[in-house]
Order: sequence, then C-alpha cells, then structure tokens
Amino acid sequence: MPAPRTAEHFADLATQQRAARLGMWTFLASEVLLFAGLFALYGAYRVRYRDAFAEAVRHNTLWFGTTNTFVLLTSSLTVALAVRAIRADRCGSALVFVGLTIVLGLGFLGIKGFEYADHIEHGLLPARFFSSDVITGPGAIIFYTIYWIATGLHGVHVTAGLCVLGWLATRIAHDRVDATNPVALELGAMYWHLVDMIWLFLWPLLYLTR
Amino acid sequence: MIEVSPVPSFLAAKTGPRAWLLTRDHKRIGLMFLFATVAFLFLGGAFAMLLRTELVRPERDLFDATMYNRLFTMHGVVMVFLFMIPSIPAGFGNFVLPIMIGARDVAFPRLNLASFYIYLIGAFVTLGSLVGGGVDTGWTFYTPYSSTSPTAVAPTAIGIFIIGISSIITGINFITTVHTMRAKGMRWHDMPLFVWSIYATSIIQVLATPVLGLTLVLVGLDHVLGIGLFDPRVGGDPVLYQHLFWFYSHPAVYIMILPAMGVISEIVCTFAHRNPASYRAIAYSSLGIAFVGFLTWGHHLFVSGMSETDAAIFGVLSMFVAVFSAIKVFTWTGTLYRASIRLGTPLGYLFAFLFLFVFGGMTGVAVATQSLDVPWHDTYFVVAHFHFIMVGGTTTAFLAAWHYWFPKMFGRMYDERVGLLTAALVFGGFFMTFFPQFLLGNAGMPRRYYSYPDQYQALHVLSTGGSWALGLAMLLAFGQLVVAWRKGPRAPANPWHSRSFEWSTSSPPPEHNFVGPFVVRRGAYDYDLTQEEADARSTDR
Amino acid sequence: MNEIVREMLALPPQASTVAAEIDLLHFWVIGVTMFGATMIAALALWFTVRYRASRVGGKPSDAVERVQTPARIEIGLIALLVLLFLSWWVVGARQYSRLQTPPDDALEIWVVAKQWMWKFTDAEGNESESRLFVPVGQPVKLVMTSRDVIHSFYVPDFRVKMDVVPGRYTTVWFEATATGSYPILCTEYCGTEHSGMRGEVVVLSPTEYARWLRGGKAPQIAGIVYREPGAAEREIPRESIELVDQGERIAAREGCLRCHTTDGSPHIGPSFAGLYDTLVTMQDGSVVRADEAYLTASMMDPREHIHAGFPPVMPSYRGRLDPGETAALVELIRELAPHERWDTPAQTPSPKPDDRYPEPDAPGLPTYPPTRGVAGAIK
Amino acid sequence: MPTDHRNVSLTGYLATFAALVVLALFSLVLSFVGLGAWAMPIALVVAGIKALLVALVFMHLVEQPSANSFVALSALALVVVFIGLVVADVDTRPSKSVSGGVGRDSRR
Repeated sequence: MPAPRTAEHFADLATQQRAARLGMWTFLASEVLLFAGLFALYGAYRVRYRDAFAEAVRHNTLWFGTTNTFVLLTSSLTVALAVRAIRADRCGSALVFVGLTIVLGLGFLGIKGFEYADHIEHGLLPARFFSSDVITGPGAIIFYTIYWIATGLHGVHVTAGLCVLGWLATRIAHDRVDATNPVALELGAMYWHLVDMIWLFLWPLLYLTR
Repeated sequence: MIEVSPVPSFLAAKTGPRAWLLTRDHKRIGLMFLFATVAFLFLGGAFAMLLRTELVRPERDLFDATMYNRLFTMHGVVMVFLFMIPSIPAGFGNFVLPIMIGARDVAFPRLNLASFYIYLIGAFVTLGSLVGGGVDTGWTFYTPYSSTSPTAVAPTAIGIFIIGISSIITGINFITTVHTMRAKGMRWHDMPLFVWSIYATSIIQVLATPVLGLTLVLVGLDHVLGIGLFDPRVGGDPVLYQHLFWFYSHPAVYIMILPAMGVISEIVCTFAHRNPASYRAIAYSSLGIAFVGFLTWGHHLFVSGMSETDAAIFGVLSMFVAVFSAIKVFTWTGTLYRASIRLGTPLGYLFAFLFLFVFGGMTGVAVATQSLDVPWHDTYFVVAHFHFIMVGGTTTAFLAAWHYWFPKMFGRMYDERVGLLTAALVFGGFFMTFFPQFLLGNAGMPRRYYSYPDQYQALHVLSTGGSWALGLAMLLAFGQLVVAWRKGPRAPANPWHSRSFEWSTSSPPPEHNFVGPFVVRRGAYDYDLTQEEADARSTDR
Repeated sequence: MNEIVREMLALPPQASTVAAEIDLLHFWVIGVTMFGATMIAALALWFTVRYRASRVGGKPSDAVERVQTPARIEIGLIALLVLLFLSWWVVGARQYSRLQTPPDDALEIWVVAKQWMWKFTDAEGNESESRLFVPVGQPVKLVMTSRDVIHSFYVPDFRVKMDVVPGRYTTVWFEATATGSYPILCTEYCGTEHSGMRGEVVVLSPTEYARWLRGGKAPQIAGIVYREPGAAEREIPRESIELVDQGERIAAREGCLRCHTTDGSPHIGPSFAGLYDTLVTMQDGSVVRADEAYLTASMMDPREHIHAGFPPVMPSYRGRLDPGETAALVELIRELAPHERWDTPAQTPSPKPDDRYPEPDAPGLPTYPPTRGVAGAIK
Repeated sequence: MPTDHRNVSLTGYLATFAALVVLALFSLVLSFVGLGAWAMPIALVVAGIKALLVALVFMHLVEQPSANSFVALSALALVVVFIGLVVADVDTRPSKSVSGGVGRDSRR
C-alpha cells in the first residue's frame, strides 16, 4: 500500500489535505451558484403567476419526488458511513457503503426516468412542447419548463456524482485510497452531499408548495 | 551588482516543446496565458479598427449591416472573455502570485495546466463560430433576439461556457494557494497588495461565473430546442434574462479592474519607494469591491422596464461600490506624498491609469444616477465609460505590469525612453478615440449603430483617427518589449529596489522560485529597513 | 450659462419639461467628475515633482521613515464622498420617479414596435407609422409593446427612454415644450436594421394638431429628415395555409434556416424572402426563373445551378425529403415572396384602447418571425 | 496514521439521518396542511435546516477550519441576495404590466 505522496510543493501532508478540502468547498460554492439562477427564476415566476404555479405544482407527481428524496437522504448516510469506514481503515466496508450509494443513486435516476415518462404521457413538457389539456396558460408552461431544466441539470449532476463514486470504488478496491489517503473519497462524498442538498431544496419548490 | 544565481532559471532548466506543453510550473503557464491573451488583444483590436473605419461616414463604407453586427459582437466577445478577464489574473497572477507569497507553486498545478487548455479549447470553439458566419446578437445575447437570430448563437455560447470553466478553475486555484501555501512567518498583512486583489478577483470568478454558465445554457436551449424560459410567447419575461446576465457581468467588470488595481498598488509603492499610505485600506477595499460588487447589477436595467422601487435599491447600492474604488485612488495618491519617486515606464502608465480610471470611474457613478441613466443608457456615453475603465484602466495596467515584471520574467531590461514614449502615445491615442464618444453619447448617438444621423459624423471621424493612433501605439508598445527580450541588457534580481518578495529571488527565478524554503520575518512594504536588513529578513538560504 | 455649457457638452436642445432639470444634475455630476479627475492627476504630478528621488536624495538601498496617513483624513475623505454620491442618488431617484409616473391627464398613444419600424395609434384610432404627431405643452403617455424582440424608444431632445418589451406593456411620458421635429432612435439592439429603426416626433401647435386630427394633410415641419426604415418586412397572413405551416416546421427541422434566412438578409445561402418567381443569375452567368421546378431541383442536387455569389456548400436532400415535404418547402418560399403580402390586411389590428390597461392578449400575442413555427407546435 | 480530526461516532451519523428523515416527513405533512402565504417560507426554512445538518455532520464542516465555512456562507449569502433582488423587482412592478400569455387560440 504506497504511502500517500506529498506533492513536492506542499509543506506537509496535512496542508495538502487542508488545501484539497478548501478547494473542494470553493468548487461546491460555484455549483451552488449555478443552481441559484434557476431558484431566482422560480421565485420571480412564482410571484408573477401565483395561483397558476400552485395549480401546476398540484399536478406534479408528488410521490415520485418524495420517494426520490428519501432515496437521496439514505444515499447521503451511506456515503458518510463510507468516509467513516475509510478513516477507520476498514476498506472492505467502505467499498460496500460506496456500492450502496451508487445503487441508491441509480435508483434515483430510475425513478426520475419513470417520472419523466409520466410527464411526457400527460404532455407536461417544457415551453413550446407543452400540450396538456388539464392545465393551461403561461404559468403552467413556465413551471414545467423550470421543472424540466432544474431536474435535468440536477440529473446531470447526479450522473456526474455516480461516475466519481464509481471511480472511487475502483481506487478503494486497488488500495490506492485508504486510511492514510482518505481525502479523495471525502471529496467525492462532499460532492454527493451537495447533490443531495440541492434536491432538498428542489423537492419543496417543485412538489410541496401546493 | 548582478549576482549570478546558483540554480538555473526556470526557462533554462528544461527546454523543448514538452517543457512548455506539459509543464506544471506556474511561471510557464502564466507566460502561455500572457502570450495567448496578447494575441487575442490584437485580434479584438483589429475588429475594433474595422468597426471604427466603417463609422467614418454615416452610410455604408466597407461592409453591410450584417457584417458590422457580427463584427461588433465578436469584438465584444473576444475582448471581454478572451482578453480582459484572463489577462492579468491568469497571466501575471499565475506567474507572480506564488513567488510573492513565497510558495514553490500554486495549490493544484495539474488543474492549473488544465485551466489553460480549457481556455484554449473555449477560445477555438468561440472563434470557430466565425467560420459558421459568426454571431450578431452583441456580447450580451439579449433574448428574444438571441433566440431567433439565424446566426451561430449556440456554438459561441458553448465556447464562452468552456472559457468560464477555465476562469472558475483559476479562481479555485488562487483562493486555495493564498489560504494554505504562504511562506512560513508570512501573515495576511505581510502579503503584497497584488495578492489581495487577485484573491478578491478569484472570489468573484468562483461565485459569479457559474451564473453566466447557466445563462448560456438557457440561451443555447432556447436557440436550439426552442425551450425558452424568457420566451414571451410562453409567458416568459425577457427582463429576467437581463437579471441573470448582469448578475454575472457586473461582477465580471470587477474581475477586470481589481487585478489592474493590484498592479497599480505594487507599482506606486515601488516607484514611490515607501509604504502604502494605508495597507488595510487597499487590502480590505479589494474584498469590499468583491462582495458589494455582487449587489449592484440592477443599474443595467434602469430603462428595461424594471420596477421603480428595485431601481432605487440598486441605485443606492451602486453608489457604495464606487466608494471602495475611491478609497484606493486616495491611498495611491497619498502614497506619493513624502516619497522618493524615481521615474520609469511603469510610473508613466500609472499616471495614465490614475487620470483615466478616475475619469472613467466617476462617469460610472454618473451613469448609475438613475435619472441621468435614462438619456445615457445604451448610447456612446456608456461605451466611452466602460472603455475608459477597460482600456484606460485595465489595458494600461496590463502594459504597466508587462514593463514592471519584464525584468523578473525574462531577466532583461527594456529601454526606458522608448517605454515612456509608447506610454504617452497609448494615452494620447486612447484619449482621442474615446473622449469624443462621451460627447457623442451626450448628443444621443445610440450604441451598435451601423449607420447614424449625419450630425454625429464629425465626432466619429475624430474617434476613428484616434483608434488608428491607439492601434499603432499598442503595436509600438509590444514591439518594443519584443526587441528588449531579444537584445535588452541583463537585468539584476531587484532592478526597482523594491522590498516586495518577488524581487528577493533571481530574475528569471529558478524552477521552484527559491533555492531553499522561504522564511519571512517582515511585511512586503518595509521600506523603513535598509535593503540588506530587508533581504536578511526574507531569505531562501 | 445653461446654453453655453449645454453646447459645450454636445447635449441636444432641452425640448421637454424634465430636460432642464436632468441637465442641471448632469452639469453638477460631470463637473465634479472632471474636477475630481484633474485634481487627482495634478496632485500626483505635483507630488512626483516635489518628492522626486534626485531632490529627496539618498540611495535606494537605505531606509526611508514610515509615513502612515492618519485615519481621520482617510475616513473624512470617504465620508465626504459617500455624502456626495448619496446626494446624487437622492436627486436622481426623485427625478427618475417623476419620469416613471405619467400625469393622469396625459394624452394616451399606443405604440407597437416591430423589427425595424414604429407604429403609433391614438385613442381615436388615428394610425401613423414612424412619425408621431403630438400637441405641444400637453403631457403625452406612450403605452408600448413590441411584436418581436426588445426595442427601446429614445428621444434625445426629451431626455426620455424606455425599452419596448415583447409580451408586456411599458410606458413612457413626456411633455414637449417647443414645436418642431425631434428624432426617435431605437437604442436596444434589435437585429440587422437596428440602426435604421428611426422615426420622428412632430410636435404641433394645438390648432395644427386639431387640423391633423381631422385628417388634414400632415404639415411639413422643418427639422431633421429621417431615413425610411430598412429591409422588406414580411408577415404571414392570419389563416396560414396548412402547407406553409408544415413547410416552416420542415425548414426548421431540416436545418434549412441555418443557411437561408427568411427576413431578406443574405446569409450563407440566398434568403427565402423575395426569391419565388424572380429571375436568378447562376454562377455560370445563365439566368433562371426561380419557380417550383428550379426550387425543387436545387433541393435535390444543389450543385447543378449555384446561385451567383454563394458558396456551393448546400448538402443534397435527395432521399431525405419526400414529395409532400418538398412541396411544403416550396409553398413556404412562395409564401415569402413579397408581391402577395402587401394586399393582405394588417394581420392583427393595433391594440385598441378598450380599457385603461387591456390585456396584451386582446391584440393577439406579439408573434415571431415564423422561422420558429412556434404557435403551430402549441396545440 | 489516520488524519488528525476525531471521528463522528456511528450513533452521531444515525441520529443525524433520523433527524433528516423526520424533518422530511414533517415538511411532507406540512404541505398537506394549507398554510397559504406562509407555506413557501416555512418549507424553505425546513429545507435549510436539513441542508445545514448534512453540511455540518455529513460533510464534517464542524471540524474543518473556518475558511471552509466562510466559503459556504458567502455562497449562501449571494444566493439569498440574488433571489431576493430579482423577486423584489418582479413583485413591485405596477400590477398591470402583465406579461402576455400564449392562451389556447394563439394566433401567429
């Protein structure tokens, strides 16, 4: 198990890991701002089309969203336990927890797929493709445009998170990531927690505020 | 006395294309960024000269409206995204910042090289849209025109999105470097002021660029798939696009000016040979600009149909951000008091910067005054204002930085007399180009006009003449540096007798900046120590 | 004094009630700006001369005593500046709110901005294009909307400006103080002929205005002559032929619109507008009438007859378009020929003022150049 | 040699997870109770608490140097400012500057 290489330009290993975590937090700040634009648009259009938005939220698939919330919360727990395991040098259980997180993530995407199919069937599509007969008017169209763009962007981030976790799983398997060098898994876990936190805000806005 | 450094310079250490293309040395990456941004400066400048030449007569001179619209759009895109934003932070910031804080390299060297290549890819994708006929929506891509324009909007949007990623990576790199890699003994108030301004710029780069990314994604989606969030036909509101766009683009103008302020702080302290009038004032006003700069974007929407109360809120916030710039100007001028000033080309550019930036900045506050913005908005007055800041401020500081750090980067000295002459020519050419545009703006000449009412022609001819002079002066300024690089005399480690830390290593510096671990027991502007004492307190042996 | 300074700053004459006030604030703010910039530069130059190294003496390597500007001077200067800027904001905000709230007795005129022209309709339904006739000395409120992209109504002499946003109404008001003709300029970039989208406000004395209202010939007023707005403007008649509608969608889907525009401006390929049934010169100099046969043939093997002056880059659509789709495309191009449209009635009447703030739905949502075939897609 | 910071105990993680699930259920129940104008602020506050829990415990923000918290806080502050000022603009516009809707019978 090779000792972690202190990059020659850092004073010591602790500084290098502190730098990695600060760099990751800065990157997560930029991801949060990426979604801030969509939240601002949601807020602005919610104020414009007050009741049309509430009507459109009532027609959204509440139970798909709710199950997805619990799926992501559980995956947050499992990835946190993975980090705890790697720090205690139990690489085997860490691998199991990371695997569990990946399965839950894929589950999230699966449920999302069914949800999208349901929306397509009801014609709740973005902008000019919107063709539902149940609810009409600009408020509904704008809501479902925001819904598709926000959940689509979030889905892209879930997929990216899964790729990172998959790569980390291989690194753990090959003993490249272990107790002496847990930072890589910590950063992957932080990214996954961010994806979960964004969904924690998307869920009330898109499903609960009826 | 020019002491020969025991370790070979970073240029001599490794040679050949691999040493440049696969380098992880922040100095080489900095130089590559500088060469790329200077190339794009001249490309954007060429577009500008074509535009000005077209405007000599009210009707058609060289080409028709569609060509003109594509040209002014590409002038905006190339200058803003390919030159202004990366030039000082990614160019001089990459080269000088690690040396200034006594580090051997930036926090994530591999990421730093990736940032350069992502920047190049973004540049080629953006310029690639020129092949497909370019884009004619203006660099602001306002919907609904950007969603219905038949030109290549989507490729340009993707290209700028990629350049934005490079900007975020540079920002993350510098924030982490300043926090974790300062030399032993260097507290935050011992760091040079240039490091503070690059740190503040990185905060803006990291927190503002993602919103531009989202805006460009929405423009791309709207143009390609017709899924528009700002499309009035489905109930969208185009003014909200402007909110999203200017939430990035106003902090972006502070990304452009803050590094220039950092360069000016360094030059004024070195050439005045004394400590800054108030170190904390300059350092904290950089952070002030970074954070308050995020609150003022609404003054771009005063006449776009926003609500009156919101306009009032943005009006008062815009006034406060101007105060931080004023603090810096007073402190620079105060630093010249009771100093021992030596003349030099960087000081020549500093005077040009002082006058033009103050004039440009104050007209900014004038344009932010709500009732004055109504007649001025989208006229040549605004064009003159932001060119006074971008060309008069940032490009002048960019040239000043080239001359100030030229001996440190290449180990050669340029000719002072020629340098001062080109500085005067750049100032003269600039003033003749853009001062008439203030008057054009007052007279009501709108922006982005291919043909204009006849009464504006005199001022346009004057401005075009000035633009040729400015173009020539720019060529002379960089030409003179190339000549000095080839044939200039060798430069000592500290030609300007500065106490700042980047001068306590050889010129050009060795590959890891210092021979041994760099230890500091003083501030960056301790001119109350003799040079020997200062060197004793900041050594790498 | 006011006139001299106004001339020096190249400001247009003050022809509206608010103009004089705004110019006063203008002189004050620009005066402080010029004074501040020159003072800072002068102070810096004087310090440089007074404290130049040769006069102060000493070698660069020896120590210089530390000089710290007392905090009270810094804070004093900053407080002065904050008060100065806030005073500008207070005056500016008050004038801005006056500009935003039209008086109640204002004469209401409806403005429709469209790619590259202005159309005015007043309460009695008198319509005029590009020339807005208003009485002097009476406040006039313009209620504006756009039919396509964002434009901006700007009259330099009145110091008023307001963007014209599609899908909603924005208002601007002014009260002219002198008769005459004042140019209207579009200041928000709106496409190819943005610089041609100009008009003029003709301010008439009350008697002249009354005569104009009665439909008398508009009196010729001395003043700046404006240029006719530019390119051919086209509109698809209301009850679009189903085939044309389909043709549009196919054109968008097949990527024809990447190279051929529908608004007359040449692009990579010739524009569809104004092409049908016209004589077209080929690269080899021969002249061909652009009828159905030519159009269909050039879709199937474009390299046969290349339109003079255009690059031979068009891909062949043989096998990708079935006859029905080709017919639809030809129908679209035929529909875009200019001769048919002039006689069709204005597609949607200008917004009639049925109540104070009619829903923009009433006049029909501002439509788009049909290149996007949007409404068709929305069932 | 495990890195310097002490480990959050297993019960710490499970307790946090339990709190998150309870809060999620709470906001679900709240959505069925018609809160009217207060629905949105309360929903956002509950979501904020959940996000704070995830950040402090799961992402170990508690034990990391203050620079990381400063970065997180400044991002959050900017999001709030951005949403606040944009919503303020749309909310305080004169009521009748309504944006046109497409309506069923949109004409071209």
